[in-house]
Amino acid sequence: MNKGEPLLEVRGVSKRFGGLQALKDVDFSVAEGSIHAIIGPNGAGKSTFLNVLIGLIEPDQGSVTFAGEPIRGLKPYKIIQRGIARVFQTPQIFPGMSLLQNVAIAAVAKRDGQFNTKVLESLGPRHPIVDEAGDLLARVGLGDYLHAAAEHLSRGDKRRLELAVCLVAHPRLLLLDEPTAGMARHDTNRTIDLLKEISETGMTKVVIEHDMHVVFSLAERITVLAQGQVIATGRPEEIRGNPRVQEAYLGGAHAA
Amino acid sequence: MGRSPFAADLIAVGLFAAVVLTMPVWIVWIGGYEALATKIVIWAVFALGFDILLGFTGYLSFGHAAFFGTAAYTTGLCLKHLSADILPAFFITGGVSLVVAFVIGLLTLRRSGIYFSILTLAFAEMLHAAALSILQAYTGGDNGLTMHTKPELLGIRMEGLNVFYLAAIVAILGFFAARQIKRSPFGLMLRAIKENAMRLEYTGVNVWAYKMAAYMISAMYASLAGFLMVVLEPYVATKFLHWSTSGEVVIMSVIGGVNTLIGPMIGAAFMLYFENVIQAFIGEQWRLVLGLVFVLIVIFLPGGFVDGFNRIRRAVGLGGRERHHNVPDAPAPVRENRGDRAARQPGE
Amino acid sequence: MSGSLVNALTLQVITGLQLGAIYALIALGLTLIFGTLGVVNFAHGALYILASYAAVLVAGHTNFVLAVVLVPVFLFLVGIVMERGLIRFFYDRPHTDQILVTFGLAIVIQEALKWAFGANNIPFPLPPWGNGVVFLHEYLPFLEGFVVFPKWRLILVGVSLLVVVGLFLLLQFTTFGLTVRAGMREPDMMRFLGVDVTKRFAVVFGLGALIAGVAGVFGGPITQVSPEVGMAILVPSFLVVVIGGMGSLPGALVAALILGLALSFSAEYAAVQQIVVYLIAVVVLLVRPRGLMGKKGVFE
Amino acid sequence: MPGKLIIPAATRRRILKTGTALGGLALAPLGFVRGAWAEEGPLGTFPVKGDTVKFGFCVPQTGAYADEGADELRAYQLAVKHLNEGGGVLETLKPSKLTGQGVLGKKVDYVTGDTQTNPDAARTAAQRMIERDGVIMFSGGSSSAVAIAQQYLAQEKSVVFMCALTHSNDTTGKDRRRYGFRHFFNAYMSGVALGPILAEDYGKDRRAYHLTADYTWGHTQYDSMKQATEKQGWTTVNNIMTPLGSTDYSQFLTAVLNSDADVLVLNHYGKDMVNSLTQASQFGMRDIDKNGKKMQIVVPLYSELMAKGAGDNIEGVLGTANFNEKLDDAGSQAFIKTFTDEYGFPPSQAAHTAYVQTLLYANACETAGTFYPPEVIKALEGFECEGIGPGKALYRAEDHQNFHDILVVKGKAPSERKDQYDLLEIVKHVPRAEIEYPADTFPGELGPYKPA
Repeated sequence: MNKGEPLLEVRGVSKRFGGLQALKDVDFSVAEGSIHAIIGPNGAGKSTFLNVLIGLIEPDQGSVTFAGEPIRGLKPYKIIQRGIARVFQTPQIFPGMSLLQNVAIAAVAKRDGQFNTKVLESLGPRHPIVDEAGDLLARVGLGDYLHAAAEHLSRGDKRRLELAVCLVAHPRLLLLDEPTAGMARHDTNRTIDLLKEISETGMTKVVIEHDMHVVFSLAERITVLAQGQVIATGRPEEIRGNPRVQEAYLGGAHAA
Repeated sequence: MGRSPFAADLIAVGLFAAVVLTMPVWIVWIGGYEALATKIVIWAVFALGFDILLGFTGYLSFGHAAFFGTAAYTTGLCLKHLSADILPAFFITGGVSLVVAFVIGLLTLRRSGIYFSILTLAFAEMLHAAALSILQAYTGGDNGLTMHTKPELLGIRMEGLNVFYLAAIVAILGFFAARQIKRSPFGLMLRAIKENAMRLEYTGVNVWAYKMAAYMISAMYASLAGFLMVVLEPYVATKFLHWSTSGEVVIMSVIGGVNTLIGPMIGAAFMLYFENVIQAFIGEQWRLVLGLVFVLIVIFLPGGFVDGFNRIRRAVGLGGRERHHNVPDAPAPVRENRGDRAARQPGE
Repeated sequence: MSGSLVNALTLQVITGLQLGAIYALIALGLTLIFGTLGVVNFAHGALYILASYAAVLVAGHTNFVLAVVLVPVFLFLVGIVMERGLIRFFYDRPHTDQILVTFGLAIVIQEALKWAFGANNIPFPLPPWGNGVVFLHEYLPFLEGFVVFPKWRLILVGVSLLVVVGLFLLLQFTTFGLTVRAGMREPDMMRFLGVDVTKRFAVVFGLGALIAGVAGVFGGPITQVSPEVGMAILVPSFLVVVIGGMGSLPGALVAALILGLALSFSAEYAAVQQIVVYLIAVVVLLVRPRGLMGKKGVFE
Repeated sequence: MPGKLIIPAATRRRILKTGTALGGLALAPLGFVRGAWAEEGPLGTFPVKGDTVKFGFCVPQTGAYADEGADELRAYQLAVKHLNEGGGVLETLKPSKLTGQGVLGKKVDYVTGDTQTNPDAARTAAQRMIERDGVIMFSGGSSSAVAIAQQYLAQEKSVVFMCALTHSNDTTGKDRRRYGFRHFFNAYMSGVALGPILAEDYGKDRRAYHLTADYTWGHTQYDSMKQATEKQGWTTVNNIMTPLGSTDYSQFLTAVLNSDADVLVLNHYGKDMVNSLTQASQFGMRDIDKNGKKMQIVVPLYSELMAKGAGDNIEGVLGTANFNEKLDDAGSQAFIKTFTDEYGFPPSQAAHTAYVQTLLYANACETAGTFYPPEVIKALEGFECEGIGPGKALYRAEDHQNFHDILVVKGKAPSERKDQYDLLEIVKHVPRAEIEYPADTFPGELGPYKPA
């Protein structure tokens, strides 16, 4: 099933917050070019896991390797600069700026790296970066509002904008934290199509998702987390029949 | 990303230059005088630099007097002990200011919001207290740094209109530079800090480096203003380091209109004009009136004078951008909540 | 030698306590208003001095006890008027706007007081029962010889304690207090639950002003009564609030105590005293990003 | 000025025009000879155009010293009235060339400005007066920092500045300026005047603890008091430099109580003085005994307006003053009477010095026969007169400090006061001779009469 070598390799990651064992000895690997979903009941440690990947949280133990190089302990922006992008659960955009500016920021970050001092360059309307941003926004279906302020967008459109912000950097690995949460079915399907479309480019994706419809229409592999531990990893059909997974969800339901 | 930036820019900067350069002429028509014109231009430089920090990145410094004052003292000491020529003073002041800005920035930019504000205030107040007490052998303490020097630039005496034009050139170049920063990729990043620093960090950007850069640039504007102040008048008051000086530049920025570049400069002109010309008409209670004016502006013109101007333009059908707030000081989620709160509150 | 050292230490601790007491009183009101309403009230110092002027007037015409009763009530009303008339329009505005509008208001109050009463101090004589000194050596057996302290300042410490205890009881054991505390922890949730916070907002603001009123009555004879005292006292009080952590009542108390003791113990090195105060602020904020007991995400 | 040759300006101009070619070179060494100026060319705001001449009165209208500023302004307005219409001290000043019909035939007008007790704001305000309003002289101030900043500006702009309230030795010491003149006394004189009285009243075996405002005025006041009291046999136990503008002095007062000192000297002025004095008396320092003697508090420089703020706490506290509304010499009386008639209450020492300074300047213009600043300055330098206060007053040429009798005063008990202005009683007239000191005690440079 693997399309190639693992792009992301996580070994034995643990993280404890006070008395709570958020992650315990998590192993995880994603093959280049695949779509990998992480599912699990609430409080399973899915978001914490993504936060570990991008350096927002430093794990107590374990290693994180991206494209063959260790990235654990690096500053978030350095990790991102190596080719990872993340879509957050609540859309993180630049609310007071236009859609074009939103995407242009990420394009500049891709072009110039973590810091630039290009004060003599003007980002005018015909600037290549602006053009690129415009094209991408059109592709995600926001081509009509290029100059609108991002804060006026609907929640679904904000998420699409955030996706555009991530995509413009052409990341090798895209992390998506519930990309369709709170969306209407129609919007969800559009997002699934969009994600599939990007997959054509061979971009690797890790998706956290509650919506099983989304999970099973997208994912090539699924990892199930419960109480900070990996309880199963495999192809969708394998997971579907796994009794431990059922138990975890039902147990979670009992606990709740 | 305007329509035809280059032409628009030429017009804007040209217009600005024309207004500034002719100030000694027109300020007399409205009851002003030359030294006031120079002071307005100097404070405009200060306020302009302040907008690069507050307006672009949203970081509210309550301690910019630290740079204004340190530069003034450094310049004063150079003029007094080294040479009456302002060039050595210029370079030494620049160097000292860079070091001071770097050190203070290093320590204060680790925090944001009010904690950043208070840290900057604390550093400025420490310098102020030091100038008044342990350093008074050098600073002259409360009496201020006095000197007999008549500053000159390459043999030209720096007084009267000479200082004005020097300050005016600095202001025009400063304005041009600030506009260029605003539309450059670099400036885009600065403004993104204010909008959502977290998103910026997770877009692969070294946010801290940009904050530091903005802080240093802003501090250099403040230092330039402090330098010019002493060139104008070879005297340094401890007031230059006092928190009220920091407060004044905040007030100027807000009543003018934050993040508009031109607004804070208008604010500076208004404040100084009020303090020195209108004051004489009102007499003893002028500060009461200023306080009232100030409160009214904050209540009814949240975007300052520039906002007022835009509202008038909209009213007569010329367009103009709508602005809700002076400073979007919180990240988006918080602001959304605040907006919701307003919507839910009855009777508003 | 050791005896005089004990004497000196005791006096310095007591001095630190009473220096902190007045900052604590003002900081309590500030941080209460901030914690509940999210408003930074830079006019708090002005409320303090307004109370002092009111107290001089009342005490001068009647007696001090009446001032103790009337002035806080007056300030409570002033607070409510201020909240209803001005502050409530600023809940949805950025903190900078709140700071600036209250700062402007502080200038207006200060200048209006100057207009009415002149720029100079007006004398605020102590009531006869508050005058004089307490012979500490009669109460504290470990002191040697002759150690005195002004009675009024000890009264001030007592009043601060009473206010703190009273506020604690109010917040801890009344339904009003329950809502306020919940509001301080999760303002958005309270609104979401449909609790009518608006009315309570005005009361909380009034309460903050009332505490400033108490401070003004008892602090006035010490800090003196002149218009610009409000501004002079605001900066250290605000520093106390920030060091303690914005919106944290116990934090403000601890910070006030630390600041008072720092001032007291650095008195002999007065040249660096101001530097020490701000250095404490810097160190605290660098070590503890949100002050001693601040909450995450508040005002950042 | 008596005994010196005065050539009317017009004549002088004619004489010198003939030799302009040589003038510049030849006259440079003669710079200090009166009347030897090459030309009364434009200098500063000179020449005065039109038939009015403007004075600038720059006083604190906002901030802590606004009340003193207001009193100064009243005195300035009275001075202008007297210059234009006669009356007041014009009738007692000797020698005087004042006519009571303006100055040099021009009606006197004035503009006002706000120093905000802030040197920077004061300079900006003064510049407005000079550049826009063309004042020929400006005066005012209520702090040494402001006065010194203004003096330097005066020198830069070649416009005479007549200091009002400034007590620091620096004003006519290390920061003396050719274009600045001070009538008010200084910290050194306070110390010299107070020393003997303190020894007389409190004994020669006293131990003094000083609290000193941490700025140059405080420092000079402390030095002067220390010197003067130690000369009388006192011991200086300690001195704490307190931050300027403190609101609470308890931490310092605790240290005083903890020491073996039996006198507390408060080298504070204005609000600092009110605060520290009030708080010291709350600490019981006026009621306790130390070393078997009653503890005493000394305030070297009194201000009546501030004394009012200190209420009953000034009772029995010794200090010095430049002027008091109970002085009975003809000059003081003329001023007190006209001031009280005009405003309904007696003047403060700030008002007195402001008034006198305006008159002395105007008289110097009349004496010089011109508004040309170097000539006016020369007319003031070494000018001695009587009738502006007790005894004879001399403007010393070397440092522009005026020397005259000063007063040692004592706070009155509330029961002895006749009205709310009756706060201080005069303990002693200290004659000028006792407080004079050599001009080089505080070295400084006056600077040139004309900018190079």
